[in-house]
Amino acid sequence: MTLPPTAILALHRVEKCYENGVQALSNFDLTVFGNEFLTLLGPSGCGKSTVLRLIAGLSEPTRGAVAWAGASQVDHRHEIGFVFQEPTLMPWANVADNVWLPLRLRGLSRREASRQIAESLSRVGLEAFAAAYPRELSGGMKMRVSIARALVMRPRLLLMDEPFGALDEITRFRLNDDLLRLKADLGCTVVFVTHSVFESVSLSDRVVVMSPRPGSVIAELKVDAPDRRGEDFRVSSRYGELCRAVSKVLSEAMADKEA
Amino acid sequence: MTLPPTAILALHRVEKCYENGVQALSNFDLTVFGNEFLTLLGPSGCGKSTVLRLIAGLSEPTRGAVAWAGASQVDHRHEIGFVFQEPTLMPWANVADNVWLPLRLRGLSRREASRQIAESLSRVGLEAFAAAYPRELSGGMKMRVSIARALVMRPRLLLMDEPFGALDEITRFRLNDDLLRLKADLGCTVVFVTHSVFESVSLSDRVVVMSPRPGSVIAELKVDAPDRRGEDFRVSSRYGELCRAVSKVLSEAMADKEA
Amino acid sequence: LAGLSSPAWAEQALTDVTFGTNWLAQAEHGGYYQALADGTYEKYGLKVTIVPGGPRANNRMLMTVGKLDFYMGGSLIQAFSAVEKNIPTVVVAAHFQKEPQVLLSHPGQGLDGFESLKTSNDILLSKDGFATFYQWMKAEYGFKDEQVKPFGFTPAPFIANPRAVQQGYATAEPLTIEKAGGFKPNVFLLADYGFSTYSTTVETRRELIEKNPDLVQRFVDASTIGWYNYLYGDNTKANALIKRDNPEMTDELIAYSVAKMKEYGIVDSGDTAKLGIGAMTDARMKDFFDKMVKAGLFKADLDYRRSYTLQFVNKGVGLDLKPRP
Amino acid sequence: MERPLSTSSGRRFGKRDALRIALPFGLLAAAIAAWELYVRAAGVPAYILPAPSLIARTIVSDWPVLSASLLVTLRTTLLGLVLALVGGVMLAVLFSLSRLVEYSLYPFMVALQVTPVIAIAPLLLIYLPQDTAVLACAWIVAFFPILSNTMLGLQSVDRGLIDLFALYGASPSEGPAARLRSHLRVLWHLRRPAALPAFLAGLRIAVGLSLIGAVVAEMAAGSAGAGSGLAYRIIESQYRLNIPRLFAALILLAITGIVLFGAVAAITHVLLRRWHESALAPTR
Amino acid sequence: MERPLSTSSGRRFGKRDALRIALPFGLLAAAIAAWELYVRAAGVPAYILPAPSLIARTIVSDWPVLSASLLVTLRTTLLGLVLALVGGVMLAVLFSLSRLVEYSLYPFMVALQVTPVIAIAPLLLIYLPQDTAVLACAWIVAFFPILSNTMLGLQSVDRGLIDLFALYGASPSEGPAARLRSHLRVLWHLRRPAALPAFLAGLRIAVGLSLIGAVVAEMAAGSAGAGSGLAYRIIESQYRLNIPRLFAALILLAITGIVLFGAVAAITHVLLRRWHESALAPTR
Ligand SMILES: Nc1ncnc2c1ncn2[C@@H]1O[C@H](COP(=O)(O)OP(=O)(O)OP(=O)(O)O)[C@@H](O)[C@H]1O
Ligand SMILES: Nc1ncnc2c1ncn2[C@@H]1O[C@H](COP(=O)(O)OP(=O)(O)OP(=O)(O)O)[C@@H](O)[C@H]1O
Ligand SMILES: [Mg+2]
Ligand SMILES: [Mg+2]
Repeated sequence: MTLPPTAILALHRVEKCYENGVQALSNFDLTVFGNEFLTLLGPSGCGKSTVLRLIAGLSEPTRGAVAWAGASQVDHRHEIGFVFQEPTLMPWANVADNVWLPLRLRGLSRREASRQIAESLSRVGLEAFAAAYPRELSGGMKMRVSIARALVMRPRLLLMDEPFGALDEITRFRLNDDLLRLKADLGCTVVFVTHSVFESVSLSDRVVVMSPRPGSVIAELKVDAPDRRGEDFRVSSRYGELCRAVSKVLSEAMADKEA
Repeated sequence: MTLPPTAILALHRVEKCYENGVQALSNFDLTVFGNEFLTLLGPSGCGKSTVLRLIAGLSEPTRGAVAWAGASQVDHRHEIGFVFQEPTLMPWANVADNVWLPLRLRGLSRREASRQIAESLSRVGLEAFAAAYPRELSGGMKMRVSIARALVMRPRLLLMDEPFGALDEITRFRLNDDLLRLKADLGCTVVFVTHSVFESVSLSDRVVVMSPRPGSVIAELKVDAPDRRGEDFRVSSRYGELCRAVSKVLSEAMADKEA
Repeated sequence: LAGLSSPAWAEQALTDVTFGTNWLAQAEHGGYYQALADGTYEKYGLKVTIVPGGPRANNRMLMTVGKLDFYMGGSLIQAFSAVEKNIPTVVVAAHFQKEPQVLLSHPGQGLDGFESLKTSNDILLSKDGFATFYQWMKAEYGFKDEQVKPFGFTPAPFIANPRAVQQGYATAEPLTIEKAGGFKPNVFLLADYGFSTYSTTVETRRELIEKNPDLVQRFVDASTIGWYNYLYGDNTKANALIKRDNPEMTDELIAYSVAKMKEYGIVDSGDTAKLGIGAMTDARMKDFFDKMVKAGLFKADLDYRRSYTLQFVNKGVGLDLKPRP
Repeated sequence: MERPLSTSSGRRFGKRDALRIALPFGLLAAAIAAWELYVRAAGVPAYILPAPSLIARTIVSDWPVLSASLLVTLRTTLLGLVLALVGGVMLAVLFSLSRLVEYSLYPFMVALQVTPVIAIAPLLLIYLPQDTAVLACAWIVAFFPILSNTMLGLQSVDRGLIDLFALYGASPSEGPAARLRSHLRVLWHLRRPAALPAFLAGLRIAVGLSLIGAVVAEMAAGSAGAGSGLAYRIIESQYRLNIPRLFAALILLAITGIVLFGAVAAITHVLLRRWHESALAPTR
Repeated sequence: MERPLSTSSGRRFGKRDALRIALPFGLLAAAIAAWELYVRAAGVPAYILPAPSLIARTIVSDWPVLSASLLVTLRTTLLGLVLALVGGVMLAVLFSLSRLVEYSLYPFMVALQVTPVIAIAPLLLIYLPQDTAVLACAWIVAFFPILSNTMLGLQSVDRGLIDLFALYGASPSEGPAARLRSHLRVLWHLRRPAALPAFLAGLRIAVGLSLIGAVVAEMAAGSAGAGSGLAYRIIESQYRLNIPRLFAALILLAITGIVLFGAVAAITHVLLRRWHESALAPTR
């Protein structure tokens, strides 16, 4: 399989059938291009998390293939940052140690990593809770620790599964902006799952809408807006238009399947 | 302490200090009236979940009191439905058995409860997954099971901690409508936590905005709109006005604290 | 002997009596099984149940606390200990004049004399053996603690190691070892070297002696008669009972044991010629006690005389059953 | 909205399962063959190490004696195990219901557990009838792992679920009786299934121990002679230098233990297969 | 955005802790008093059941003998425990690294566990030097709970965390060496802490068993005389009808066991206090 020149990976006619017989994906095609911000949008249970897991190599397609540009997939594993849908923190480690993990697994000592950990925690507003244990955090705070953990390693490919779902709007917007800035800084690629149509439009270069289970791509929308988006874009009429367009595709997709 | 006539419970000058010294609430005052739909809105970690736990009697205030109209709190416990922020499903039970739980604890056999279970599952669109185990579900599906479990017992007081955060917009709107209909049917009271300003306005009779930790009430907004809200309301200018007002209070609260 | 034919007992209901032995049923218990098998106990108005012991059974304590009526003592050391600990038990008869305890060694390894055993560094002893006769061997012959190795109640280590010495019973181990190891071991009967304890004694509680001396006398007499009959009469029924209680017992081993008991005079030798089987004398008791004091097992001021009574023995019971030579 | 599940029959019998069975048996066969060869080649006498073939022959030829003893031992083992199960679980439940009881009694349980049964067995005989003493020994040895692991399981319940039950399981009325009832409900519906994995791990330890307990009890307190178990056969064979039979008895014990263990493992698999990490096949 | 934590020193020593200590001791004292009273009132002779006061006097008067034996037994126990710890954990780790090894060896481990050590101790004496045989016995008894519970712990890791580690713990290069390295990393950083609670529960079982193992080993294979442990004192006392000393030795064993158990419980508390449900104080 050959990939388009700027692509970094592609899912080709992927089918994923779980052991209990549930078919999560069927005939799923997706190409991820370098340096882009791609959002997956789709009804609950349509296979978005499954797609991210396939990309990360945590799961293998029943049929079809996940192809990487250039080298083998394993090469990429350690360059992937993944914010899982659930916080998945280690209960026995405090917040700072949880964030330390990806660096620790790369051989950095706690001291060597301390600056990066502090930076990452302050990005999500949790400097004061570095010594707290996961069970002492609120739901949103746990998710923020998980985000800090994914960012601390400055990944080349960032997979985020509804990272901001449990956060208030203010924090969310702030993190949205942060994320865009970080992406520009690192020059990384982001594959993002969200349920917020607004978020998908305000963040991404491309929105991929999935059908209900078994999931497949039913629409792709390019968000043609200035690279640096801010409050301006969010109140522009173009923004409203795009949101409505995405919403429409989404509700059509679900209506289709229900019929 | 005396409560206003139609109130069912009130939190009076409540302070909550966790064992590790974190002060989650301070001087928190809140009265919940019968048959109302109350939304708590506030930054992540401000103590919203803590408030719900205090109301449910799962936690006790360090200072202050939770007062119930009429009888003692224990009397109410079994009339409360609670959708926790995390799905908290029993991993050893399948979906239907998880939903059965509240009825089972009231002595209903699986057969006696089967109609109610099926009804509740179909409300969240999971009829087909009655036999699946929690680990076989997607994040949003787990949350929907949790919602079905809270609804199945037809509670008099429904506490919901960000129930729809992990759901796509279409499902979310559908469940929003369902919830309002159910509330009208049952004549129950709802205390609802959300991060979506839109959701808070479109659902509730009253929005209470909390300050960052230690949480206290900084603003209350009455949503004066027709009882039966639908698509119409959501596109009305009054809706937009209210949303903007809530957003403003919220961002002011956070800015205040940060200063 | 006047009571022997008294009809009074026969008419009375039989008295239940339990007798705990100190090992699995074997020919060394033959006298009691004989009395049981041929009806001697019944004739004496006793319905006897023999409770076999075993490597870790605790029949001694069961007799002490009253769960058994009589107990077969192994040596006098426990009897003296009982006095020391104020335990009200008393030896009423001694059916073995010599303890069949032996030490075994490989022939032709420079271990052919008792004193030469001191040159072995692998004397396999049980913990009981170490605590008792070995203390005497140390005091009397100069054996050392360091020579002792634990004995796991199996002769295999002994057979495998030609320099080893092992404890055993004159009536069993030499045969077992000969069959398994293919050689005849040297046998040193401790009794022949001065370990002068009585063995296979009958012990009971002082309270029983005081309350029912008649019962004790009947049990001692009937058992003694059993021993005469077992050794000199037809013992096939007794052996059948032994084999019932211990299905692994073989005719060959029983025959060997009986032969050795006769050969070494375990049951019937010395004082028994005049006093009858079961005989005990104050002189023997004193001799053994003094040796134990010397070995450091007891303090010299212990009133060891309280450990036994001659009230029930030395009456020549059953002497008439012994065939004239 | 969701399409019905196409129910599949689950995992088929695959290469993995075949390996799982073939490997240990293969290795076992190899080990036995090596043992046989060594004994033959080095000419090791039977009283030091009997060859497997000789042991097998002994099992066959002595089957009447051995099987009777096996039954006796098996009876003690199973009775002891059942008692340990009931006792361990009941104590764990009692402790989980009342901290007061736990604080008061747990140290005694520990004392009971650490006191070597072989040392107290002769004493037990003084105070108890023989049958009871034997059972008490088997029980003492096996019950602690069950108690300890069940307690771990009962205490390791997810906090969220505890809250859930505190809410839904609460009784409408108050008072000690109602509180106890709601406690029991939580115990049954929540702590019981949650404790299952740890409890079963305890049971896996306990089956082996109850067998050991039965043997120790037989050695220490059992009757000799006709109605006696494998322990007696072992001692007797040892004493009589019937080493092939000793090994035969040991092998029978080991096989019994493995069968019991296998039964518990099978139960574990069936009970946890659908939900617990430790029993799930690794999915990709 | 968040205000700094006011660090508090955690829970104070409260009523609950006082109760936790007072209750068992109170009950123990009551039990001892009742025992003493019963013995005196009923005039139970010392050779049937010695009074606690007599046992205490015996411990004091026989201290030179008993303490020397205690040291010997303690040494065997601790050595056996350490070996069991190392062996059990290493095997569990090995099994968790390779299914193949697990399938092949686990049945043998089970066989080892279910074979009563008291029955094989004399055999071990034939094949091994005495010291080694004693240690082997103590080891065999104690290692299985550690193996079994550690395996349970290693296998009960949250799936989400396994995925997390599969991602971040993967080596940049491929090949068996790299795979092993990443396996080991997962083991150390993820499975080790996750298995801790179950492992510690196994250890709590194992301390008691290692003491039992040491006593059994001493009884079966230990030396008599000067350098001998408490087991020999028990047998000797039994033979010499020195029942108070027998009880004294048993009490010393029990105390040793409780102290060891307490040490493990304390370690458990320190290690799990901050995060595991089983060690957390119930908060409201
Ligand atoms: N068990 C606990 N122990 C210690 N601190 C806790 C505990 N639970 C919550 N907290 C602290 O209390 C504060 C409020 O928590 P709470 O869960 O009520 O927040 P929230 O408003 O629900 O946040 P979110 O929107 O993120 O869910 C947080 O700062 C948190 O760190
Ligand atoms: N481990 C599993 N075993 C069996 N079925 C699974 C498993 N994981 C997911 N599924 C099924 O696969 C489908 C897709 O799941 P996935 O988690 O990818 O959905 P999603 O799009 O992320 O949904 P959500 O928005 O609710 O998180 C679901 O129908 C779910 O039931
Ligand atoms: Mg998902
Ligand atoms: Mg919350």
